[in-house]
Amino acid sequence: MTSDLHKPGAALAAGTSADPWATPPADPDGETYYLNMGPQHPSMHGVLRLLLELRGEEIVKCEPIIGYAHRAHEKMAENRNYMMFLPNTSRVDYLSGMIYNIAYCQAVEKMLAIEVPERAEHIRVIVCELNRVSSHLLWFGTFLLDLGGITPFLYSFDDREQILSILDRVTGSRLTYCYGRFGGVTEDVDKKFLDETTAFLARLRGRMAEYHALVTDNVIFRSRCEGVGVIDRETAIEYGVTGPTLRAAGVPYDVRRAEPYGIYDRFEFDIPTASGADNLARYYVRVAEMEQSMRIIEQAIAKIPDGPIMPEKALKRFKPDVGEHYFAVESARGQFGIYIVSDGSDVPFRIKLRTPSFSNLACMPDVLRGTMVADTIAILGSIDIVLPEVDR
Amino acid sequence: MSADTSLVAPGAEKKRGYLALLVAGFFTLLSGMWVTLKNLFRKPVTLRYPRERPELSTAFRSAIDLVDFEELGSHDCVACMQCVNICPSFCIQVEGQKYDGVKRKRATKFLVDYALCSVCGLCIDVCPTETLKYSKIYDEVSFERDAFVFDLLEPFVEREEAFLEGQRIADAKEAEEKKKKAEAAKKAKAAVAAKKKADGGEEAEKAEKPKAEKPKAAKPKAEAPKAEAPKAEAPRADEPKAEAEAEAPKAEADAPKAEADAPKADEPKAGKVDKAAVEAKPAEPKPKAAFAKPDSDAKAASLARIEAAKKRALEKKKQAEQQAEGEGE
Amino acid sequence: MLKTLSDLVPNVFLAMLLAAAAIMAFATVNALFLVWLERKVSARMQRRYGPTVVGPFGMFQTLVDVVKLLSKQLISPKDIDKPLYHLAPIVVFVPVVLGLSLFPIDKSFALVDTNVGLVLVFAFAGMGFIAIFMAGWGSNNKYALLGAMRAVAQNIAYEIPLILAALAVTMIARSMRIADIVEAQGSFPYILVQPIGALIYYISAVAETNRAPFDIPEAESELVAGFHTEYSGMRFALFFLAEYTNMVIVSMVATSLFLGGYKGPLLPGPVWFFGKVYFLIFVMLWLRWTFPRLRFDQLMTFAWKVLIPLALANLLVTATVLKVMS
Amino acid sequence: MALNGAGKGPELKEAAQPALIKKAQGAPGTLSEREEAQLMAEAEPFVRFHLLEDLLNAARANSLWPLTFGLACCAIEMMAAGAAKYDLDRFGAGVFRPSARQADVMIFAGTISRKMGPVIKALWDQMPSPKWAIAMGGCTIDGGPFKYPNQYAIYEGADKLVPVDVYIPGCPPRPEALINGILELQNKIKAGRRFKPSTHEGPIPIAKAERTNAPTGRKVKG
Repeated sequence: MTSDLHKPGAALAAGTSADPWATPPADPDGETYYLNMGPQHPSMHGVLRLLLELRGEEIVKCEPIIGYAHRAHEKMAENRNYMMFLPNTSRVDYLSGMIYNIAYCQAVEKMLAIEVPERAEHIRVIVCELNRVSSHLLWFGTFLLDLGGITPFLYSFDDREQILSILDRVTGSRLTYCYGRFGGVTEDVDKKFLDETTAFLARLRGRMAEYHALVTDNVIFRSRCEGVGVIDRETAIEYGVTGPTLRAAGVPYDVRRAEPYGIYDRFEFDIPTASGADNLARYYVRVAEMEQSMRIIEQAIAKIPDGPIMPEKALKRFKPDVGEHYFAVESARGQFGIYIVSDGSDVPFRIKLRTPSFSNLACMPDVLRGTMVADTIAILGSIDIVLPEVDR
Repeated sequence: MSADTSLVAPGAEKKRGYLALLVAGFFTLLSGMWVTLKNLFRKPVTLRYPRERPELSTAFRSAIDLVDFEELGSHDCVACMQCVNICPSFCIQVEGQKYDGVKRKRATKFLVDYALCSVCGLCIDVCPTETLKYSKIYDEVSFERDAFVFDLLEPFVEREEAFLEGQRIADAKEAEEKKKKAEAAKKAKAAVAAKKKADGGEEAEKAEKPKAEKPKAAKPKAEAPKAEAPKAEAPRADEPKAEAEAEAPKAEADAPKAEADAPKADEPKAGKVDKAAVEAKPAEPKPKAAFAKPDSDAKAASLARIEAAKKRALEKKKQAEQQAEGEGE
Repeated sequence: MLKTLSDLVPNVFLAMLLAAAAIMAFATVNALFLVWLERKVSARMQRRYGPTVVGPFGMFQTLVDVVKLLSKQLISPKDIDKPLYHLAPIVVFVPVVLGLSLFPIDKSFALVDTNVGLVLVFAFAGMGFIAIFMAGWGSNNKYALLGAMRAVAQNIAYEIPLILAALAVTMIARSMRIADIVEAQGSFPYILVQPIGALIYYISAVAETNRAPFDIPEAESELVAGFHTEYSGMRFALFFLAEYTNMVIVSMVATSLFLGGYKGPLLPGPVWFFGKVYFLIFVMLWLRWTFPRLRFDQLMTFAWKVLIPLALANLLVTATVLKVMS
Repeated sequence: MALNGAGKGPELKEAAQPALIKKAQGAPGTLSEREEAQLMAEAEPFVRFHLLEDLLNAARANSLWPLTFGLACCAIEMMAAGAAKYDLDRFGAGVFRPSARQADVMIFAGTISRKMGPVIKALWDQMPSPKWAIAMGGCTIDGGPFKYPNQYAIYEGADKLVPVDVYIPGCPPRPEALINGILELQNKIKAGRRFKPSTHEGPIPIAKAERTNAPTGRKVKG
């Protein structure tokens, strides 16, 4: 192992050279070889590139190469005022776009100390939790797709479509929502929306039985998941892993409970954890989380008061005081933090997005070492990354 | 947790023998096959799109369009440039013009590049006359790259003359009324001011100032439902608000504060910049160039900016005071 | 009395020509039909419609696909092993098609009839993975190579239980001639005598044809397209054709060995025969669209630790019982 | 196609095309109508098998296998279009091929970053012709919401990299729009690949989609 390819960063240099497919030269001993997985690969969830050093099918080393979905979100924030950054937020993580969108609104509200009307708070909780369920449903489908099961993907998409049409009723969009505004939301919900949501929850609970028969209990699925891709407590904490991946390692950390934001402190819900820290544990945590989200939605629907959805005086153009603010929420993938530096002008000086996928992906080289190619796909699928969120 | 979603937590299962596991595993496979078999005989959920059209929700968002107000017989875009300035994607181009005898500006060009749009709805939020809405476009495609620049004024072109005519009459009428009212208000104000001066000191006067302005702005609004006969009455109700806000976007982060005092009738500065750019390159909406570009690496620059910002804030305060004094007299 | 094509057509060359034409026509039409069926069945299982536009119920969809594939550019990548790369699609296709001719589809008719029919079928089927290896090796693509290596390992592992299960049947029927085996299943099919053997055979057969959940040589989510990653146009279509023909062959073997071939009440022989074959194929589709994929090492473990011991035990029990009964 | 007249085809074709392109781009007419017609006729293949060509085009149109290739947000809508609710497979376009060698159409679904550009070019070159490209979403038309002065990270449009056949606007477009795009592409393929001057002129009204005064959910004044 004398060649320079084993120096840190060698693979990265190969990735950025003029030849997009360049890989380090083969191992002179002929023991190992390199395999480029991605950027175009059916299960790379977009455009991740993994440079794998393989011995047969066993992974000796893995180097994730990112940046293929870099869209300069954070730089864009420095080029426009606070309001104009709103549409970007839901495109950072398009699977839980609503949560990100609302989170950004909440961050700015915290900065400006704006009071949000009660009704708007409840609506926000409902749509965010619906969005979380839809994100988990999509994860469920794509994870099974990664494992080779195609039909569960279509079933979960069928359920997801229901959520999308419910959200479409109030937000007007299917995927990249721009529903939140500083101080409230754009559209009020009607009775039909609440009824549809309640009906959907009942339907999803019914479908869960099917999912369990089709997937959860399946012996092939279990054998693909059990004991595979263990991200143990220490590794997870070391790398700053959050979200279901962390909870699957037995750490009951959920921002909604640890540092309640919005009105989350008013709802009763559990934080599902598991001890296995493997693919199955992550699967279990996510499925259980869907149930908890449904519980929250039910409580919010029961409690939702009448009233305005925006403060009396709508915010149009503003200049926050000089200062720094951090605000974190629990997105579907983990802790999403927004760090705003204000220099007193109407344009943010800097917005840093702390995205969960980035940290969750960071532990991959450690976790993937010694696994098989097929496991790589399964593990990547189970931690549920969204690439534009990694690259921002 | 309800029984339906209960899961056996990983590791909680009992260890079973080799054959028992095999048989149990086999039965889990069968239960999975039963699910797919059941679904085989269910009705597909597919929306057969070209034949069946989707039902768009009431909140459906797409490219923006101009509202055709019935009582106006046309749209009500006053080319205030607020949508142009707030648009994060720079996909709106508006140009306006003042016509003789018509009090407010009128849009002469309203282009939207749907290919750039991110359907955030900020433009609709800021529109002072609420003349913007979402169109119902949802399956537009083209073989051409620039086929998505929509000309929103196109359907209104023929009606424009008639609208202007009606507006002239209405404006003349309203101007007269306003004149009368203004005189009355002036008298009342003078009386109040005299009284105040007699009563209190200068400080009281300062405090009074903003209050005095408010009813002025609110008055036409309150009157709007009363005077329904003139065609253009309703939208005009918002007029003072519109003008007040048209001022706001001018205040670019780095622009000198003095501009805030620019003549009201003119279009905002940002709009002018935009117009010039547009003329140079008509097909592509040119984003406005005056961005605040923070120097990201230097801390010193940041401090300088913060200092400058403080200075500006101070200046602004001073100016406001001066203005208040000036108007008070 | 079983008649073959050479009995009906006296001229040998004419008979060969006819047989080739019949087999080719059947293989092609069957593959077209099966792909359509698969797309339709999978669509219905997933609660959608599947192809609907081309022809009634989208029946000609696969025909259109094949015409398109025929007219596509044939790309030969750089640095390939030319002979292997070009030969592979043909090698995968020819032996598979040959295997089709060996099955009696009625009491009185089979295209070819030999007393080592079963051996021939397995021999032809075994050549398939050589072609897959050629394709994977010749493509100069690491994914293809990985797929090829997996295919070889998998085929070697699963051929053993496949043949062991078939061996038990031949022991009962005391013949390797397929027609004899079918005839020997008097009033009840061998699946009742050999339930475990039938199951082992069927599972191994699915693995032999590289169908999900054993489709690891072309595992889409792992190896892009596996051994045929670098094949385009008609060459790719030949791999496709071979895969679906292979499905038919293993189902025909299963039908003949365990389900009593053309036997059945009321309806004529060919109807029963093809009915059983297509039912078995339907189950294969059903499996594919229900299960996730096994991992490579689990697949091997399953073969060596479960199927082969079970098949051996099954063979042993069969032999003992036969000895005792005789 | 390979059916072009072997003898005189290529030279004439090359001579003819630039002039025609010029005309199509709106340069002052350099050719009379008659000359143009003549050139067009000469640029046609020497021998044409109309029926065969139509058949091939129909087959190609109805069997558009897309490449499994998602870039960003739009990829999710592309997946949704392939899923049960919209079912691209009805039009024979649901066979997502993971390998570029077996794909016919590349659906650009998402923002094309600078780093991804060369990769996309390589993928496009790996696809066997005839091949088509669909630009899905604003980002692939001209940068979409990510376009701003000094944007350093993205390619402003897929057509900077490969020739695009159909553009679908939206952020992201609904799955219906993608299906409509594929249907339009099918029409385009069926019509053959004859050279046609551009018919597009400047901004167009929204008119194509119905313009309604129906309440939009927001309060319409008056």
